[in-house]
Amino acid sequence: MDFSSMNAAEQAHMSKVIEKKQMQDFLRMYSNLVERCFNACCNDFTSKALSSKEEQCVMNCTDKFLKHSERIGARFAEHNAERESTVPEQH
Amino acid sequence: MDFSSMNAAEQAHMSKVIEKKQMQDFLRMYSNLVERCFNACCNDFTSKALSSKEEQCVMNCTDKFLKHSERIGARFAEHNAERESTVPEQH
Amino acid sequence: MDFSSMNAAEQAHMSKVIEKKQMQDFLRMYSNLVERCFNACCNDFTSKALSSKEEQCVMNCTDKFLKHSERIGARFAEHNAERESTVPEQH
Amino acid sequence: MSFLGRSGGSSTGVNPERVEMAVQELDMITDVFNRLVSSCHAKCISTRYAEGDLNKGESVCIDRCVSKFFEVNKRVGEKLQSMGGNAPSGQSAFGSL
Amino acid sequence: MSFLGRSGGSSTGVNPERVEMAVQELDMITDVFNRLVSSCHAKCISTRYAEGDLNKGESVCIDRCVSKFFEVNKRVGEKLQSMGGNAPSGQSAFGSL
Amino acid sequence: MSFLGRSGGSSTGVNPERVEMAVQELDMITDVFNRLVSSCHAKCISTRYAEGDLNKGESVCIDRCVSKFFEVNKRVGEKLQSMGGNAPSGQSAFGSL
Repeated sequence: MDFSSMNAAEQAHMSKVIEKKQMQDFLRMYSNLVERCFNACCNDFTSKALSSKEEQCVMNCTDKFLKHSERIGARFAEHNAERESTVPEQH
Repeated sequence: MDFSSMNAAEQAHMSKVIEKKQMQDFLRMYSNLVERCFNACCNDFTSKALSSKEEQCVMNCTDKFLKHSERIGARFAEHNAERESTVPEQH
Repeated sequence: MDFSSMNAAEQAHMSKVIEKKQMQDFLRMYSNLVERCFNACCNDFTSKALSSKEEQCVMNCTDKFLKHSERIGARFAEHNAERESTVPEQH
Repeated sequence: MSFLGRSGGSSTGVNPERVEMAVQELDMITDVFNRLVSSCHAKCISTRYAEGDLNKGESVCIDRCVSKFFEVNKRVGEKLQSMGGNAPSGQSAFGSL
Repeated sequence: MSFLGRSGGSSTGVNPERVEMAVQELDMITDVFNRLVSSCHAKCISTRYAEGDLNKGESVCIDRCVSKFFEVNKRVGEKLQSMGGNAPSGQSAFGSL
Repeated sequence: MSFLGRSGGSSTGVNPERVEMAVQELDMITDVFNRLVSSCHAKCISTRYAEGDLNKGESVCIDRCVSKFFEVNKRVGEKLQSMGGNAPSGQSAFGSL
Protein backbone atom coordinates (compact mmCIF):
# COMPACT_ATOMS: atom_id res chain seq x y z
CA MET A 1 0.00 0.00 0.00
CA ASP A 2 1.07 3.50 -0.76
CA PHE A 3 0.28 6.29 1.65
CA SER A 4 2.62 8.82 0.02
CA SER A 5 -0.23 10.90 -1.36
CA MET A 6 -1.36 11.62 2.20
CA ASN A 7 -0.35 14.65 4.23
CA ALA A 8 1.31 14.34 7.63
CA ALA A 9 -1.95 14.55 9.60
CA GLU A 10 -3.53 11.83 7.50
CA GLN A 11 -0.47 9.60 7.80
CA ALA A 12 -0.47 10.03 11.57
CA HIS A 13 -4.15 9.15 11.65
CA MET A 14 -3.59 6.07 9.49
CA SER A 15 -0.77 4.82 11.68
CA LYS A 16 -3.14 4.98 14.66
CA VAL A 17 -5.81 3.12 12.71
CA ILE A 18 -3.29 0.48 11.67
CA GLU A 19 -2.08 0.04 15.24
CA LYS A 20 -5.64 -0.55 16.42
CA LYS A 21 -6.34 -2.95 13.59
CA GLN A 22 -3.19 -4.92 14.33
CA MET A 23 -4.43 -5.45 17.86
CA GLN A 24 -7.84 -6.57 16.59
CA ASP A 25 -6.17 -8.82 14.02
CA PHE A 26 -4.05 -10.40 16.68
CA LEU A 27 -7.01 -11.10 18.95
CA ARG A 28 -8.97 -12.51 16.02
CA MET A 29 -6.03 -14.70 15.01
CA TYR A 30 -5.74 -15.91 18.60
CA SER A 31 -9.36 -17.01 18.92
CA ASN A 32 -9.34 -18.41 15.40
CA LEU A 33 -6.28 -20.46 16.34
CA VAL A 34 -7.95 -21.76 19.49
CA GLU A 35 -11.04 -22.77 17.54
CA ARG A 36 -9.05 -24.38 14.75
CA CYS A 37 -6.77 -26.42 17.00
CA PHE A 38 -9.57 -27.37 19.36
CA ASN A 39 -11.64 -28.64 16.43
CA ALA A 40 -8.75 -30.59 14.95
CA CYS A 41 -7.36 -32.07 18.18
CA CYS A 42 -10.23 -32.64 20.62
CA ASN A 43 -12.60 -35.40 19.70
CA ASP A 44 -12.91 -37.36 22.93
CA PHE A 45 -15.40 -35.99 25.45
CA THR A 46 -15.35 -38.84 27.94
CA SER A 47 -13.11 -36.61 30.07
CA LYS A 48 -13.04 -32.88 30.77
CA ALA A 49 -9.26 -32.60 30.91
CA LEU A 50 -6.98 -32.41 27.88
CA SER A 51 -5.12 -35.69 27.36
CA SER A 52 -1.37 -35.41 26.79
CA LYS A 53 -1.96 -36.53 23.21
CA GLU A 54 -4.49 -33.76 22.68
CA GLU A 55 -2.18 -31.22 24.27
CA GLN A 56 0.68 -32.23 22.00
CA CYS A 57 -1.63 -31.97 19.02
CA VAL A 58 -2.69 -28.44 20.08
CA MET A 59 0.93 -27.35 20.46
CA ASN A 60 1.87 -28.71 17.04
CA CYS A 61 -1.26 -27.22 15.50
CA THR A 62 -0.42 -23.79 16.93
CA ASP A 63 3.20 -24.02 15.84
CA LYS A 64 2.31 -25.13 12.36
CA PHE A 65 -0.41 -22.54 11.91
CA LEU A 66 1.94 -19.70 12.88
CA LYS A 67 4.63 -20.97 10.49
CA HIS A 68 1.99 -21.37 7.82
CA SER A 69 0.75 -17.78 8.33
CA GLU A 70 4.29 -16.48 8.30
CA ARG A 71 5.06 -18.22 5.01
CA ILE A 72 1.82 -16.93 3.47
CA GLY A 73 2.72 -13.45 4.74
CA ALA A 74 6.13 -13.63 3.06
CA ARG A 75 4.66 -14.71 -0.29
CA PHE A 76 1.93 -12.08 0.07
CA ALA A 77 4.54 -9.36 0.59
CA GLU A 78 6.58 -10.55 -2.41
CA HIS A 79 3.49 -10.51 -4.55
CA ASN A 80 2.57 -6.98 -3.50
CA ALA A 81 6.13 -5.73 -3.99
CA GLU A 82 6.21 -7.25 -7.47
CA ARG A 83 2.90 -5.69 -8.40
CA GLU A 84 3.96 -2.26 -7.18
CA SER A 85 7.18 -2.38 -9.18
CA THR A 86 5.41 -3.26 -12.43
CA VAL A 87 2.27 -1.14 -12.13
CA PRO A 88 2.96 2.59 -12.58
CA GLU A 89 1.92 4.70 -9.59
CA GLN A 90 -1.34 6.54 -9.89
CA HIS A 91 -0.92 10.29 -9.41
CA MET B 1 -15.16 -8.11 33.09
CA ASP B 2 -14.31 -5.37 35.49
CA PHE B 3 -15.34 -1.80 34.78
CA SER B 4 -14.61 -0.52 38.28
CA SER B 5 -11.58 1.48 37.19
CA MET B 6 -13.86 3.61 35.00
CA ASN B 7 -15.43 6.88 36.04
CA ALA B 8 -19.20 7.44 35.91
CA ALA B 9 -19.17 8.98 32.43
CA GLU B 10 -17.20 6.07 31.05
CA GLN B 11 -19.43 3.52 32.72
CA ALA B 12 -22.52 5.23 31.31
CA HIS B 13 -20.93 5.19 27.87
CA MET B 14 -20.05 1.49 28.20
CA SER B 15 -23.57 0.57 29.25
CA LYS B 16 -24.86 2.22 26.05
CA VAL B 17 -22.27 0.38 23.98
CA ILE B 18 -23.21 -2.91 25.62
CA GLU B 19 -26.91 -2.32 25.02
CA LYS B 20 -26.25 -1.72 21.33
CA LYS B 21 -24.01 -4.78 21.10
CA GLN B 22 -26.62 -6.96 22.76
CA MET B 23 -29.09 -5.95 20.08
CA GLN B 24 -26.56 -6.73 17.34
CA ASP B 25 -25.70 -10.03 19.02
CA PHE B 26 -29.33 -10.99 19.18
CA LEU B 27 -29.91 -10.20 15.51
CA ARG B 28 -26.78 -12.13 14.56
CA MET B 29 -27.84 -15.08 16.71
CA TYR B 30 -31.25 -15.00 15.05
CA SER B 31 -29.94 -15.15 11.49
CA ASN B 32 -27.28 -17.67 12.47
CA LEU B 33 -30.03 -19.84 13.95
CA VAL B 34 -32.12 -19.58 10.79
CA GLU B 35 -29.14 -20.55 8.64
CA ARG B 36 -28.13 -23.41 10.91
CA CYS B 37 -31.58 -24.97 11.20
CA PHE B 38 -32.36 -24.44 7.53
CA ASN B 39 -29.14 -26.18 6.54
CA ALA B 40 -29.74 -29.09 8.92
CA CYS B 41 -33.46 -29.59 8.25
CA CYS B 42 -34.19 -28.67 4.63
CA ASN B 43 -32.83 -31.03 2.04
CA ASP B 44 -35.77 -31.63 -0.23
CA PHE B 45 -36.37 -28.99 -2.90
CA THR B 46 -39.09 -30.74 -4.88
CA SER B 47 -41.53 -28.42 -3.10
CA LYS B 48 -41.39 -24.77 -2.04
CA ALA B 49 -43.32 -25.24 1.19
CA LEU B 50 -41.89 -26.61 4.43
CA SER B 51 -43.04 -30.17 5.08
CA SER B 52 -44.38 -30.88 8.57
CA LYS B 53 -41.31 -33.03 9.16
CA GLU B 54 -39.01 -30.17 8.21
CA GLU B 55 -41.00 -27.76 10.38
CA GLN B 56 -40.71 -30.07 13.37
CA CYS B 57 -37.00 -30.38 12.77
CA VAL B 58 -36.64 -26.58 12.65
CA MET B 59 -38.55 -26.18 15.93
CA ASN B 60 -36.41 -28.82 17.66
CA CYS B 61 -33.24 -27.36 16.18
CA THR B 62 -34.15 -23.88 17.48
CA ASP B 63 -35.08 -25.21 20.91
CA LYS B 64 -31.96 -27.27 21.21
CA PHE B 65 -29.68 -24.50 20.00
CA LEU B 66 -31.07 -22.06 22.58
CA LYS B 67 -30.66 -24.59 25.37
CA HIS B 68 -27.19 -25.36 24.12
CA SER B 69 -26.24 -21.65 24.11
CA GLU B 70 -27.73 -21.18 27.56
CA ARG B 71 -25.70 -24.06 28.96
CA ILE B 72 -22.53 -22.77 27.33
CA GLY B 73 -23.30 -19.33 28.76
CA ALA B 74 -23.63 -20.77 32.26
CA ARG B 75 -20.31 -22.63 32.03
CA PHE B 76 -18.71 -19.55 30.48
CA ALA B 77 -19.87 -17.40 33.41
CA GLU B 78 -18.61 -19.94 35.96
CA HIS B 79 -15.27 -20.04 34.25
CA ASN B 80 -14.95 -16.23 34.24
CA ALA B 81 -16.04 -15.96 37.88
CA GLU B 82 -13.46 -18.60 38.85
CA ARG B 83 -10.72 -16.83 36.96
CA GLU B 84 -11.55 -13.46 38.50
CA SER B 85 -11.44 -14.90 42.01
CA THR B 86 -8.00 -16.43 41.54
CA VAL B 87 -6.28 -13.75 39.45
CA PRO B 88 -5.45 -10.59 41.45
CA GLU B 89 -7.04 -7.44 40.06
CA GLN B 90 -4.84 -5.15 38.01
CA HIS B 91 -4.70 -1.61 39.39
CA MET C 1 -37.14 -0.92 3.85
CA ASP C 2 -39.02 2.25 4.48
CA PHE C 3 -37.16 5.50 5.10
CA SER C 4 -40.20 7.74 4.68
CA SER C 5 -40.38 8.56 8.37
CA MET C 6 -36.96 10.21 8.12
CA ASN C 7 -36.39 13.90 7.48
CA ALA C 8 -34.28 15.14 4.57
CA ALA C 9 -31.05 15.33 6.58
CA GLU C 10 -31.47 11.79 7.82
CA GLN C 11 -32.27 10.50 4.35
CA ALA C 12 -29.18 12.19 2.94
CA HIS C 13 -27.11 10.65 5.69
CA MET C 14 -28.58 7.20 5.02
CA SER C 15 -27.87 7.42 1.32
CA LYS C 16 -24.21 8.11 2.13
CA VAL C 17 -24.15 5.17 4.53
CA ILE C 18 -25.74 2.92 1.92
CA GLU C 19 -23.25 4.01 -0.73
CA LYS C 20 -20.36 3.15 1.58
CA LYS C 21 -21.91 -0.19 2.49
CA GLN C 22 -22.44 -1.07 -1.16
CA MET C 23 -18.73 -0.58 -1.76
CA GLN C 24 -17.88 -2.77 1.24
CA ASP C 25 -20.42 -5.37 0.12
CA PHE C 26 -18.92 -5.44 -3.32
CA LEU C 27 -15.38 -5.90 -2.01
CA ARG C 28 -16.56 -8.63 0.34
CA MET C 29 -18.44 -10.36 -2.46
CA TYR C 30 -15.33 -10.15 -4.63
CA SER C 31 -13.01 -11.81 -2.09
CA ASN C 32 -15.70 -14.32 -1.15
CA LEU C 33 -16.03 -15.22 -4.83
CA VAL C 34 -12.28 -15.66 -5.18
CA GLU C 35 -12.15 -17.90 -2.13
CA ARG C 36 -15.17 -19.93 -3.21
CA CYS C 37 -14.00 -20.53 -6.78
CA PHE C 38 -10.41 -21.17 -5.74
CA ASN C 39 -11.57 -23.79 -3.23
CA ALA C 40 -13.87 -25.48 -5.72
CA CYS C 41 -11.56 -25.41 -8.74
CA CYS C 42 -7.96 -25.69 -7.54
CA ASN C 43 -6.95 -29.03 -6.14
CA ASP C 44 -3.69 -29.76 -7.89
CA PHE C 45 -0.61 -28.17 -6.38
CA THR C 46 2.04 -29.90 -8.45
CA SER C 47 2.26 -26.66 -10.42
CA LYS C 48 2.05 -22.98 -9.46
CA ALA C 49 0.22 -21.89 -12.60
CA LEU C 50 -3.50 -22.29 -13.21
CA SER C 51 -4.20 -25.07 -15.70
CA SER C 52 -6.62 -24.22 -18.50
CA LYS C 53 -9.10 -26.60 -16.93
CA GLU C 54 -8.85 -24.79 -13.60
CA GLU C 55 -9.17 -21.43 -15.32
CA GLN C 56 -12.30 -22.55 -17.15
CA CYS C 57 -13.73 -23.81 -13.87
CA VAL C 58 -13.03 -20.46 -12.19
CA MET C 59 -14.73 -18.58 -15.03
CA ASN C 60 -17.81 -20.80 -14.86
CA CYS C 61 -17.85 -20.63 -11.08
CA THR C 62 -17.77 -16.82 -11.17
CA ASP C 63 -20.44 -16.64 -13.83
CA LYS C 64 -22.69 -19.06 -12.06
CA PHE C 65 -22.26 -17.43 -8.67
CA LEU C 66 -23.20 -14.01 -10.04
CA LYS C 67 -26.27 -15.43 -11.75
CA HIS C 68 -27.13 -17.28 -8.58
CA SER C 69 -26.83 -14.09 -6.48
CA GLU C 70 -28.88 -12.16 -8.99
CA ARG C 71 -31.67 -14.72 -8.88
CA ILE C 72 -31.63 -14.78 -5.09
CA GLY C 73 -31.72 -10.96 -5.12
CA ALA C 74 -34.80 -11.00 -7.37
CA ARG C 75 -36.66 -13.47 -5.13
CA PHE C 76 -35.53 -11.52 -2.07
CA ALA C 77 -36.96 -8.29 -3.51
CA GLU C 78 -40.26 -9.98 -4.40
CA HIS C 79 -40.52 -11.36 -0.91
CA ASN C 80 -39.90 -7.96 0.68
CA ALA C 81 -42.36 -6.23 -1.65
CA GLU C 82 -44.99 -8.82 -0.82
CA ARG C 83 -44.42 -8.43 2.89
CA GLU C 84 -44.62 -4.64 2.72
CA SER C 85 -47.91 -4.77 0.83
CA THR C 86 -49.55 -7.07 3.38
CA VAL C 87 -48.13 -5.71 6.63
CA PRO C 88 -49.58 -2.31 7.61
CA GLU C 89 -46.98 0.43 7.98
CA GLN C 90 -45.91 1.30 11.49
CA HIS C 91 -46.47 4.97 12.29
CA MET D 1 -32.85 5.05 -4.03
CA SER D 2 -36.58 5.41 -3.91
CA PHE D 3 -36.75 6.83 -0.43
CA LEU D 4 -35.01 10.00 -1.46
CA GLY D 5 -38.08 11.23 -3.28
CA ARG D 6 -40.33 10.88 -0.28
CA SER D 7 -40.54 13.49 2.44
CA GLY D 8 -41.81 11.75 5.52
CA GLY D 9 -40.03 13.29 8.49
CA SER D 10 -40.83 16.83 9.51
CA SER D 11 -38.02 18.11 11.74
CA THR D 12 -34.55 18.92 10.47
CA GLY D 13 -31.19 17.66 11.76
CA VAL D 14 -30.13 14.05 12.13
CA ASN D 15 -31.56 12.01 14.99
CA PRO D 16 -28.64 9.67 15.80
CA GLU D 17 -30.85 6.97 17.26
CA ARG D 18 -33.16 6.82 14.28
CA VAL D 19 -30.18 6.64 11.91
CA GLU D 20 -28.53 4.04 14.13
CA MET D 21 -31.58 1.83 13.96
CA ALA D 22 -31.83 2.15 10.19
CA VAL D 23 -28.16 1.22 9.83
CA GLN D 24 -28.70 -1.79 12.07
CA GLU D 25 -31.63 -2.84 9.90
CA LEU D 26 -29.49 -2.52 6.79
CA ASP D 27 -26.78 -4.66 8.35
CA MET D 28 -29.38 -7.25 9.30
CA ILE D 29 -30.77 -7.38 5.76
CA THR D 30 -27.30 -7.77 4.29
CA ASP D 31 -26.47 -10.52 6.76
CA VAL D 32 -29.65 -12.45 5.92
CA PHE D 33 -29.06 -11.97 2.19
CA ASN D 34 -25.51 -13.29 2.43
CA ARG D 35 -26.58 -16.34 4.41
CA LEU D 36 -29.37 -16.97 1.90
CA VAL D 37 -26.91 -16.82 -1.01
CA SER D 38 -24.51 -19.14 0.75
CA SER D 39 -27.10 -21.69 1.95
CA CYS D 40 -28.92 -21.96 -1.36
CA HIS D 41 -25.61 -22.19 -3.22
CA ALA D 42 -24.69 -25.19 -1.06
CA LYS D 43 -28.12 -26.76 -1.58
CA CYS D 44 -28.65 -26.10 -5.30
CA ILE D 45 -25.44 -25.45 -7.23
CA SER D 46 -23.30 -28.29 -8.48
CA THR D 47 -19.63 -27.51 -7.86
CA ARG D 48 -18.38 -29.26 -10.97
CA TYR D 49 -18.78 -25.98 -12.87
CA ALA D 50 -19.07 -27.55 -16.29
CA GLU D 51 -20.90 -24.43 -17.51
CA GLY D 52 -21.46 -20.85 -16.40
CA ASP D 53 -25.23 -20.71 -16.71
CA LEU D 54 -27.75 -21.84 -14.17
CA ASN D 55 -29.49 -24.89 -15.57
CA LYS D 56 -33.22 -25.46 -15.24
CA GLY D 57 -32.90 -27.67 -12.18
CA GLU D 58 -30.66 -25.20 -10.36
CA SER D 59 -33.00 -22.28 -11.13
CA VAL D 60 -36.05 -24.08 -9.81
CA CYS D 61 -34.13 -25.23 -6.77
CA ILE D 62 -33.03 -21.66 -5.98
CA ASP D 63 -36.62 -20.37 -6.06
CA ARG D 64 -37.83 -23.08 -3.73
CA CYS D 65 -34.78 -22.68 -1.52
CA VAL D 66 -35.46 -18.96 -1.01
CA SER D 67 -39.08 -19.72 -0.24
CA LYS D 68 -38.22 -22.36 2.35
CA PHE D 69 -35.51 -20.19 3.86
CA PHE D 70 -38.00 -17.39 4.47
CA GLU D 71 -40.46 -19.84 5.98
CA VAL D 72 -37.75 -21.08 8.35
CA ASN D 73 -36.92 -17.45 9.11
CA LYS D 74 -40.57 -16.83 10.03
CA ARG D 75 -40.89 -19.97 12.18
CA VAL D 76 -37.69 -19.25 14.08
CA GLY D 77 -38.74 -15.62 14.60
CA GLU D 78 -42.11 -16.70 15.99
CA LYS D 79 -40.43 -19.19 18.26
CA LEU D 80 -38.05 -16.57 19.64
CA GLN D 81 -40.92 -14.16 20.18
CA SER D 82 -43.04 -16.80 21.92
CA MET D 83 -40.22 -17.24 24.38
CA GLY D 84 -40.98 -13.77 25.64
CA GLY D 85 -38.33 -11.90 23.74
CA ASN D 86 -36.03 -12.48 26.66
CA ALA D 87 -33.52 -13.86 24.24
CA PRO D 88 -31.56 -10.63 23.67
CA SER D 89 -30.19 -10.72 27.19
CA GLY D 90 -30.53 -14.45 27.69
CA GLN D 91 -27.90 -16.20 25.64
CA SER D 92 -25.44 -13.52 24.72
CA ALA D 93 -21.89 -13.59 25.94
CA PHE D 94 -22.66 -10.56 28.05
CA GLY D 95 -24.91 -12.64 30.26
CA SER D 96 -21.71 -13.72 31.88
CA LEU D 97 -20.26 -10.31 32.63
CA MET E 1 -25.14 -4.45 34.90
CA SER E 2 -23.18 -4.87 38.07
CA PHE E 3 -20.43 -2.41 37.21
CA LEU E 4 -22.83 0.52 37.27
CA GLY E 5 -23.02 0.41 41.05
CA ARG E 6 -19.30 0.67 41.55
CA SER E 7 -17.45 3.96 41.45
CA GLY E 8 -13.88 3.14 40.66
CA GLY E 9 -12.59 5.93 38.44
CA SER E 10 -12.01 9.37 39.87
CA SER E 11 -11.85 11.89 37.03
CA THR E 12 -14.86 12.89 34.94
CA GLY E 13 -15.24 12.86 31.17
CA VAL E 14 -14.70 9.90 28.87
CA ASN E 15 -11.16 8.72 28.19
CA PRO E 16 -11.45 7.46 24.60
CA GLU E 17 -8.57 5.03 24.92
CA ARG E 18 -9.91 3.38 28.06
CA VAL E 19 -13.35 3.03 26.47
CA GLU E 20 -11.78 1.75 23.27
CA MET E 21 -9.94 -0.97 25.16
CA ALA E 22 -13.06 -2.03 27.04
CA VAL E 23 -15.00 -2.25 23.76
CA GLN E 24 -12.22 -4.34 22.25
CA GLU E 25 -12.37 -6.66 25.26
CA LEU E 26 -16.14 -7.01 24.85
CA ASP E 27 -15.73 -7.85 21.19
CA MET E 28 -13.10 -10.45 22.09
CA ILE E 29 -15.37 -12.08 24.69
CA THR E 30 -18.26 -12.22 22.23
CA ASP E 31 -16.02 -13.70 19.58
CA VAL E 32 -14.75 -16.41 21.93
CA PHE E 33 -18.28 -17.16 23.13
CA ASN E 34 -19.59 -17.54 19.58
CA ARG E 35 -16.75 -19.85 18.61
CA LEU E 36 -17.34 -21.90 21.75
CA VAL E 37 -21.05 -22.26 20.95
CA SER E 38 -20.29 -23.26 17.39
CA SER E 39 -17.46 -25.70 18.19
CA CYS E 40 -19.28 -27.49 21.00
CA HIS E 41 -22.44 -27.67 18.92
CA ALA E 42 -20.47 -29.46 16.20
CA LYS E 43 -18.85 -31.79 18.76
CA CYS E 44 -21.87 -32.60 20.96
CA ILE E 45 -25.22 -32.01 19.29
CA SER E 46 -26.76 -34.60 17.01
CA THR E 47 -28.23 -32.89 13.95
CA ARG E 48 -31.11 -35.31 13.57
CA TYR E 49 -33.17 -33.06 15.83
CA ALA E 50 -35.61 -35.75 16.94
CA GLU E 51 -36.33 -33.70 20.08
CA GLY E 52 -35.88 -30.15 21.35
CA ASP E 53 -34.29 -30.92 24.69
CA LEU E 54 -30.64 -31.59 25.36
CA ASN E 55 -30.33 -35.23 26.34
CA LYS E 56 -28.07 -36.41 29.15
CA GLY E 57 -25.20 -37.31 26.83
CA GLU E 58 -25.31 -33.95 25.07
CA SER E 59 -25.38 -32.03 28.36
CA VAL E 60 -22.37 -33.85 29.76
CA CYS E 61 -20.54 -33.45 26.47
CA ILE E 62 -21.16 -29.67 26.47
CA ASP E 63 -19.70 -29.27 29.96
CA ARG E 64 -16.57 -31.19 29.07
CA CYS E 65 -16.34 -29.43 25.74
CA VAL E 66 -16.33 -25.99 27.39
CA SER E 67 -13.73 -27.17 29.86
CA LYS E 68 -11.43 -28.51 27.14
CA PHE E 69 -11.96 -25.43 24.99
CA PHE E 70 -10.77 -23.17 27.80
CA GLU E 71 -7.78 -25.40 28.39
CA VAL E 72 -6.88 -25.15 24.72
CA ASN E 73 -7.40 -21.39 24.97
CA LYS E 74 -4.92 -21.25 27.86
CA ARG E 75 -2.33 -23.45 26.16
CA VAL E 76 -2.46 -21.46 22.94
CA GLY E 77 -2.24 -18.18 24.88
CA GLU E 78 0.84 -19.39 26.76
CA LYS E 79 2.41 -20.54 23.51
CA LEU E 80 1.83 -17.16 21.86
CA GLN E 81 3.23 -15.38 24.90
CA SER E 82 6.29 -17.63 25.03
CA MET E 83 7.06 -16.57 21.50
CA GLY E 84 7.79 -13.14 22.83
CA GLY E 85 4.50 -11.51 22.07
CA ASN E 86 5.92 -10.56 18.71
CA ALA E 87 2.90 -12.16 17.15
CA PRO E 88 0.79 -9.00 16.85
CA SER E 89 3.08 -7.57 14.22
CA GLY E 90 4.43 -10.88 12.97
CA GLN E 91 1.72 -12.62 11.02
CA SER E 92 -0.82 -9.97 10.26
CA ALA E 93 -1.53 -8.87 6.74
CA PHE E 94 0.02 -5.54 7.59
CA GLY E 95 3.43 -7.13 7.92
CA SER E 96 3.44 -7.00 4.18
CA LEU E 97 2.63 -3.34 3.70
CA MET F 1 5.73 1.71 8.78
CA SER F 2 7.56 2.88 5.69
CA PHE F 3 5.00 5.44 4.63
CA LEU F 4 5.68 7.62 7.65
CA GLY F 5 9.00 8.72 6.21
CA ARG F 6 7.53 9.92 2.97
CA SER F 7 5.94 13.32 2.54
CA GLY F 8 3.53 13.06 -0.35
CA GLY F 9 0.52 15.17 0.54
CA SER F 10 0.82 18.91 0.69
CA SER F 11 -2.19 20.31 2.57
CA THR F 12 -2.71 19.90 6.31
CA GLY F 13 -5.74 18.51 8.15
CA VAL F 14 -7.35 15.13 7.62
CA ASN F 15 -9.48 14.56 4.53
CA PRO F 16 -12.10 12.11 5.84
CA GLU F 17 -12.79 10.59 2.44
CA ARG F 18 -9.15 9.88 1.69
CA VAL F 19 -8.70 8.29 5.10
CA GLU F 20 -11.94 6.34 4.69
CA MET F 21 -10.73 4.89 1.41
CA ALA F 22 -7.37 3.92 2.87
CA VAL F 23 -9.10 2.19 5.78
CA GLN F 24 -11.35 0.34 3.35
CA GLU F 25 -8.27 -0.78 1.40
CA LEU F 26 -6.66 -2.02 4.63
CA ASP F 27 -9.78 -3.99 5.51
CA MET F 28 -9.82 -5.50 2.04
CA ILE F 29 -6.16 -6.56 2.27
CA THR F 30 -6.75 -8.15 5.69
CA ASP F 31 -9.81 -9.96 4.39
CA VAL F 32 -7.91 -11.36 1.40
CA PHE F 33 -4.97 -12.36 3.60
CA ASN F 34 -7.23 -14.21 6.03
CA ARG F 35 -9.00 -16.08 3.24
CA LEU F 36 -5.64 -16.96 1.72
CA VAL F 37 -4.39 -18.34 5.04
CA SER F 38 -7.55 -20.34 5.53
CA SER F 39 -7.80 -21.72 1.97
CA CYS F 40 -4.16 -22.74 1.71
CA HIS F 41 -4.30 -24.29 5.17
CA ALA F 42 -7.20 -26.46 4.01
CA LYS F 43 -5.37 -27.38 0.79
CA CYS F 44 -1.86 -27.97 2.13
CA ILE F 45 -1.70 -28.72 5.84
CA SER F 46 -2.32 -32.19 7.17
CA THR F 47 -4.52 -32.00 10.28
CA ARG F 48 -2.90 -34.94 11.99
CA TYR F 49 -0.42 -32.55 13.59
CA ALA F 50 2.28 -35.12 14.24
CA GLU F 51 4.88 -32.32 14.26
CA GLY F 52 4.97 -28.54 14.60
CA ASP F 53 7.15 -27.74 11.59
CA LEU F 54 6.03 -27.37 8.03
CA ASN F 55 7.44 -30.29 6.09
CA LYS F 56 8.92 -29.92 2.62
CA GLY F 57 5.71 -30.95 0.85
CA GLU F 58 3.59 -28.50 2.84
CA SER F 59 6.00 -25.62 2.22
CA VAL F 60 6.06 -26.18 -1.53
CA CYS F 61 2.30 -26.57 -1.57
CA ILE F 62 1.83 -23.24 0.26
CA ASP F 63 3.97 -21.36 -2.26
CA ARG F 64 2.04 -22.77 -5.19
CA CYS F 65 -1.24 -22.26 -3.40
CA VAL F 66 -0.56 -18.55 -2.90
CA SER F 67 0.46 -18.22 -6.50
CA LYS F 68 -2.70 -19.90 -7.79
CA PHE F 69 -4.89 -17.95 -5.37
CA PHE F 70 -3.56 -14.65 -6.75
CA GLU F 71 -4.10 -15.87 -10.29
CA VAL F 72 -7.71 -16.72 -9.42
CA ASN F 73 -8.01 -13.30 -7.77
CA LYS F 74 -6.83 -11.68 -11.01
CA ARG F 75 -9.10 -13.70 -13.27
CA VAL F 76 -12.16 -13.04 -11.11
CA GLY F 77 -11.32 -9.33 -10.94
CA GLU F 78 -11.02 -9.13 -14.73
CA LYS F 79 -14.29 -10.96 -15.13
CA LEU F 80 -16.10 -8.58 -12.77
CA GLN F 81 -14.59 -5.60 -14.59
CA SER F 82 -15.56 -6.95 -18.01
CA MET F 83 -19.13 -7.07 -16.81
CA GLY F 84 -19.06 -3.30 -16.76
CA GLY F 85 -18.39 -2.81 -13.12
CA ASN F 86 -22.13 -2.77 -12.60
CA ALA F 87 -21.66 -5.42 -9.97
CA PRO F 88 -21.47 -3.10 -6.94
CA SER F 89 -25.13 -2.21 -7.30
CA GLY F 90 -26.18 -5.38 -9.09
CA GLN F 91 -26.11 -8.23 -6.61
CA SER F 92 -26.05 -6.61 -3.22
CA ALA F 93 -28.86 -6.99 -0.77
CA PHE F 94 -29.64 -3.32 -1.24
CA GLY F 95 -30.76 -4.00 -4.78
CA SER F 96 -33.94 -5.13 -3.16
CA LEU F 97 -34.65 -2.07 -1.09
